[in-house]
Amino acid sequence: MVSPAENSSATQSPPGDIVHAMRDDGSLSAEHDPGLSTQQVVDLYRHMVRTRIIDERLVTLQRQGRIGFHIGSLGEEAAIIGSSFAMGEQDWIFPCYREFGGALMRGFKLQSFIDNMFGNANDAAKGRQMPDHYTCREARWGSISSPIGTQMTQAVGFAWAAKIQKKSLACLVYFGDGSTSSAEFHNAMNFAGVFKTPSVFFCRNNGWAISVPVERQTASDTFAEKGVAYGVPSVRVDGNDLFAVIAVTRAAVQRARDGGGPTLIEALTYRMGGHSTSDDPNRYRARDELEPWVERDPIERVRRHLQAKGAWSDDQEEALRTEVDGQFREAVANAEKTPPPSLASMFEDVYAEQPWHLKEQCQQLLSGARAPKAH
Amino acid sequence: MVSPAENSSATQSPPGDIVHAMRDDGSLSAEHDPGLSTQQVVDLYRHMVRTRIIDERLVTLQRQGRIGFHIGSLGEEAAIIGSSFAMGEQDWIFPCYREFGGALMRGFKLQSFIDNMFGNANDAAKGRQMPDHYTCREARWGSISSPIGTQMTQAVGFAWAAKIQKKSLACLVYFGDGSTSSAEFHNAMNFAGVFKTPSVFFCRNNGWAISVPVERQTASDTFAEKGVAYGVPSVRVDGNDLFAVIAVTRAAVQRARDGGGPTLIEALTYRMGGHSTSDDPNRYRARDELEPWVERDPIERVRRHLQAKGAWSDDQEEALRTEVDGQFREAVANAEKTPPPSLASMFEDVYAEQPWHLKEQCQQLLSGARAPKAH
Amino acid sequence: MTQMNMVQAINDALRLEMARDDRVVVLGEDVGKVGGVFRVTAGLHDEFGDDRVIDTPLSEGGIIGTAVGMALYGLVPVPEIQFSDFIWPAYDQIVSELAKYRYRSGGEYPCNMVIRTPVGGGIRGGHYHSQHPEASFIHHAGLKVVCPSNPYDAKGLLLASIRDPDPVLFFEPKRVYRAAKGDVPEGDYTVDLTKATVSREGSDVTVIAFGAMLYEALDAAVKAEEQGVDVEVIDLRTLWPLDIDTVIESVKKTGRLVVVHEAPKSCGFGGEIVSLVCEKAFYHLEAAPIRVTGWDTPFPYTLEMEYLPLSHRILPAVIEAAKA
Amino acid sequence: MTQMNMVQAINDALRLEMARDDRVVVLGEDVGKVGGVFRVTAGLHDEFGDDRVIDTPLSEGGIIGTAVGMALYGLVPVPEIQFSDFIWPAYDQIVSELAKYRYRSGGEYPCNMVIRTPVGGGIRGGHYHSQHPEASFIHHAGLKVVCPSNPYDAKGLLLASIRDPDPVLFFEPKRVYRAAKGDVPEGDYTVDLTKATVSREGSDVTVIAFGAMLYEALDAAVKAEEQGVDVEVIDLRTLWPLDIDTVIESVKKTGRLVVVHEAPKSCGFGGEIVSLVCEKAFYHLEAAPIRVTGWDTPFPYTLEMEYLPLSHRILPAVIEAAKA
Ligand SMILES: Cc1ncc(C[n+]2csc(CCOP(=O)(O)OP(=O)(O)O)c2C)c(N)n1
Ligand SMILES: Cc1ncc(C[n+]2csc(CCOP(=O)(O)OP(=O)(O)O)c2C)c(N)n1
Ligand SMILES: [Mg+2]
Ligand SMILES: [Mg+2]
Repeated sequence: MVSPAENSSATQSPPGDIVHAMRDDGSLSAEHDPGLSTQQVVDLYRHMVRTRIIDERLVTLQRQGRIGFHIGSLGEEAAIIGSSFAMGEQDWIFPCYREFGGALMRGFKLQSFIDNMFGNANDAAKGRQMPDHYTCREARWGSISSPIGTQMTQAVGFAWAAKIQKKSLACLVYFGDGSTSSAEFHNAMNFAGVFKTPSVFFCRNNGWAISVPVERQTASDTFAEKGVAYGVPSVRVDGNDLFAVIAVTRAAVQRARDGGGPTLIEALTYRMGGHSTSDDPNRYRARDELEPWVERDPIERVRRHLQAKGAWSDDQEEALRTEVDGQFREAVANAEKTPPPSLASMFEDVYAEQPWHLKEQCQQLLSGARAPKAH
Repeated sequence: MVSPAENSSATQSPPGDIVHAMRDDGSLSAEHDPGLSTQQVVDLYRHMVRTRIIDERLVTLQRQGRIGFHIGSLGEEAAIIGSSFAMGEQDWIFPCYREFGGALMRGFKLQSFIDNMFGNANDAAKGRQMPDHYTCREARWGSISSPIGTQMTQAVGFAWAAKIQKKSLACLVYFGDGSTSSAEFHNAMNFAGVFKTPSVFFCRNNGWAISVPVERQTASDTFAEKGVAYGVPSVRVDGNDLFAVIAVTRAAVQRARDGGGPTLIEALTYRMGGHSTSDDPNRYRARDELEPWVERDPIERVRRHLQAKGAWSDDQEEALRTEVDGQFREAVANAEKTPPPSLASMFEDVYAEQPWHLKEQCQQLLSGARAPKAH
Repeated sequence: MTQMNMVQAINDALRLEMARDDRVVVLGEDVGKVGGVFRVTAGLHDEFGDDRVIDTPLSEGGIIGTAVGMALYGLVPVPEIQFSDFIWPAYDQIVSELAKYRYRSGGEYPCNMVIRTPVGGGIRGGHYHSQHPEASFIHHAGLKVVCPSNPYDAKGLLLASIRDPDPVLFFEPKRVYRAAKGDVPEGDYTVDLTKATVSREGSDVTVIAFGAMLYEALDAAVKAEEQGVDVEVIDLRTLWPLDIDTVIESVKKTGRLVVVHEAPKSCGFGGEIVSLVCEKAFYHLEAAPIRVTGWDTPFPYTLEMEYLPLSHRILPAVIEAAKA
Repeated sequence: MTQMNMVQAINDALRLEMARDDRVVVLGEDVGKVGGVFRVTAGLHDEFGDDRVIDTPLSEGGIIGTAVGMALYGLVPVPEIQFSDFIWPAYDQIVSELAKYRYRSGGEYPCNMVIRTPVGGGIRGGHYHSQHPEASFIHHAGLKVVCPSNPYDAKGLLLASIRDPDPVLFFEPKRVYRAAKGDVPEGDYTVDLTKATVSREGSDVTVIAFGAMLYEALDAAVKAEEQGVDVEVIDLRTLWPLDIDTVIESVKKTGRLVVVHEAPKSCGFGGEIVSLVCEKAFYHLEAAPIRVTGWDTPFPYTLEMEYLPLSHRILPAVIEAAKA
């Protein structure tokens, strides 16, 4: 596992080393400064905070038994918000399962997200999948599934299709350190390398795959160097450094759009919470492992940066929290008063047209003991 | 694809370069000389020639319609015989499908091999698999299956089991360049790296996977460098150089037995024939691509070496051919007069004990129209 | 009309549809320059180029996974799996992803694609070049499964499959790739994916078959006729969703059912057909339904003709059903 | 005797057998230090160490592929697949390799191993944490499939499975992991892998169930009794090879059959049972056999209790069968 010590503040780094943009004092090094306006940084900061607040609230809802499950992004906000931000409107993102913050930034409605968390009749996925397994094509954001890694190979196919059709876009795919062990990583990287697809592989190396630490995942020194096996250039970046993440992702996107092929980005970060609401990390990792990462909290670092510039006040922070809380409460209230999907909806979308056997089965359910009296 | 030009005669080579032991004049460089006795070299030469003769005869049998299929090793004899030779008696080999020559050297009986080619009642695989899909546990040699790559992951598990049981052995697995694209390669290499299994990955890079050339298989510069992704050291060797193959395989075996973990060997060679008897390579590759490889024929090179030493004569060559021809003819004659497996044998070995449904099905077949009158 | 075999008819359908619709791409192992190990894609690489007829690395998971991504983009990929026995490394992408995409995304992400793959025994392929894997796909909701028995249907069903908005597994019975010949119209036509066909009418026993075994069923029917049994043979063409009406209508007429397939019996497609008939026409059945199938063993090499449910095994089943 | 739930009983079996036989190794994702996401392997890592209770990289294909290699060596691996929904990346190793090894090598290479994996719905798992995949394994010859319904059977069947020379898929119904409690003997005992058990005797209708649905079948039986229908409930325990004798004996007695399983209906295990009963007891059937199963859709989230074949769906089927 990479400790924050290794993930240190050097800003000039030979290839293979870790790219940083922020210094400890919150200032930026010229080399990797993505050149954002202050307003952009404020917006990004707001997205990161919003992500964290929503995460916290969803955990609470789960503890209260109001939703069934949540899988959060605590500590990984810079990696997620920064990389999603680097993607243009025409670009696509194939998510893993921790990146709702990026989706919201790209236009996914909070209400739709919360409807998914409750699996109600307004959920675009029609209550068919677990919480956090939402869908929002509109935001050029893939549909989420649980099997680890499958989105990587699909993202490569998607990028490849764009290339075949001579459309200029980049397609970014999110995955964790554990996911690099899956067959999908191998297939995706290999096809991307051979066919030079406009792909960005964004590995959130957060140190853990549930209870399994990275040294049980691979014997390679870094995840980035796995690119060698596929002829795919790679870069390691401080994943808790919003600016560095944006810089390296932008470079990869540009290369992809320009026909330069895929890039593998390893973002060094840390899963500060449990794997999901079903997990208790104290069973398998020492509490003090967390501490150094708390000091490098990706949100705190941007706040320090903004405050040093005088661009963010405690009042603004307070107002932001109130605003997000209000939006969240409203979305939850709406979601909770929305009914579950209809029984009949269970039999839709299996095929484009419903075949006879599903019509029959639907009829069977609708005439059964638990069907609503009038339907 | 690697041309023989790149695969040249340099003998001193930095890591990543190609290991050679033989010079063009047939003499050996000190650095990679495995130090064989002349008698050993003669024996190895005999095995290589034997392999080639049997290959030729099997192709003929297939053309005559007497067997259904053959997949040969023309041009890859040094890679196969050299690496199998480097394995000790306690070591194990998990074959791909082109390495019968190695099996015969390790004690697999020619008669058993030919019985397998005919799928008759004496075939240890009981006529259940295609030709070349034999089994010979006795020779510490795995059972052959068609799905590409599956043997790699199994070989790693086998080696790992030995390590868990604190038995000192190495386990070598054969596979082709195309097979490195399979999920199995990824799984096998990754588990071997993480658990430091006593494994030797022997990649026969013969330039082709049926009609697909290596540059369509990977964008990496070499297959050897794929080891980086798994923390597995690797080496490239002239696969048409018997001595170099033995030297690098021995080093890998020694490392494995000593607890040093796995090694990936990329042996540069060339598939001089079609993929199998079902394939016509002239459909997809230029005839003149073959020529430079004919000059570096692995058997010719050892013969030159032996002749330079005065250790091999044309008479010996003639006698060897006669001997192998005779053995082959006899084995074929025996195989052809051996009946096919019994109908009842089809229902054996599905489970250790035959369950009721297979007893019933066997009975059904035995009482059917095509069963022999008396059974 | 031209005389074609199955290989030519499928090739013709691919060429036609690729010319008509530039979203259609073919990918797989050896499908490009060499035109496929069975030559089904011969000539397409020359005609449509490297971007649309693509030799891939050796990874079925990679082929299907990237094809799914292409379909999400809006292309219509037609990947080939060289032998259906090698489809399992792609199984997760097929059953967890491809089959469920439309459903799990509430319709946002349909996947229009066709997986072509040769199936079945009788070509001396042993364990790994002979299997007939329909049951393992029918069980997972969201997939359509097609298996033509002749060149006319092969072309028409393939064109219909490519145009169908749902993912289709297109199983090509390789034993009759060249043996099955027939008149095939030039140009465009489709065969309805929801309709089975009655290959031979009869009144005593219904035999359900598909792919290469259709010919065995027809052969058994001819021999049964000599014994005074009048057999109706149904060629399913599309295995799933099943054309239940054609099946039930026939069984209601004959009262007797024999189902034939090459795959092993246990948890095979035959069990599904028998059970559906029991559900919908139990009181019309005058005899126990019979399955004539591959045995519950791996597919053998030398004895493959004893493994397959050939005419000599179908015939006694038909007679037994008729006489019960 | 101690009161245990399923998780404890399975844990007990593993501990016992690992102590008795040092060839037994446990491997999988999160099985070590944390003791499995369902805590089934809790404590084993402490007791048997890193060499025998192994946290692996995240790759089901790697887990099963290496486990097959271990079995070839002579170890007895007991890999865990975290959820059976994630078994598909290992499907090729299971159906092409593990299932066929003994056969294809003429007996030279048997594979003694047990794949443990939680199955089934009702825990709010949606598509990918709820499936019940027996049919996709039964269809491939060479595998045994076990699914206990209670702690006593779980321990005894797991011990029998580990000692069985053939590969076994051991399906653990996670909905009743903790809910099913019962007396479990300390120490060693096995439950015969060839025998189903009659969980409730009855004379009017035979209901066949297993795993978590057994309790739904029993509940329906109680309610049917109130309507004057006397239901016999069979708990299969070992799904394959099926204990055909117990099934047929019961159907011959009742003349009526209802099969219950969570998996989708089409090409599910229910079709096999119905077809076998038709084969062996057709003329004893007084009513059409009925399947009560999961629907032919992916497994849903919010409506999972409407997807599962619960008591309220079994009961009308039982009554229908009885009244026919
Ligand atoms: C094929 C498959 N196997 C197992 C799981 C169970 N599982 C869910 S998340 C996870 C760990 C993933 O770790 P990583 O890729 O590092 O992502 P992270 O959760 O750290 O973001 C596992 C094992 C799964 N979802 N899919
Ligand atoms: C999973 C799988 N996919 C496809 C095939 C068909 N096939 C057999 S050999 C082969 C090419 C293998 O190439 P390579 O690994 O380079 O080995 P070589 O034949 O050159 O020795 C292919 C595609 C197969 N046997 N298994
Ligand atoms: Mg992680
Ligand atoms: Mg090759």
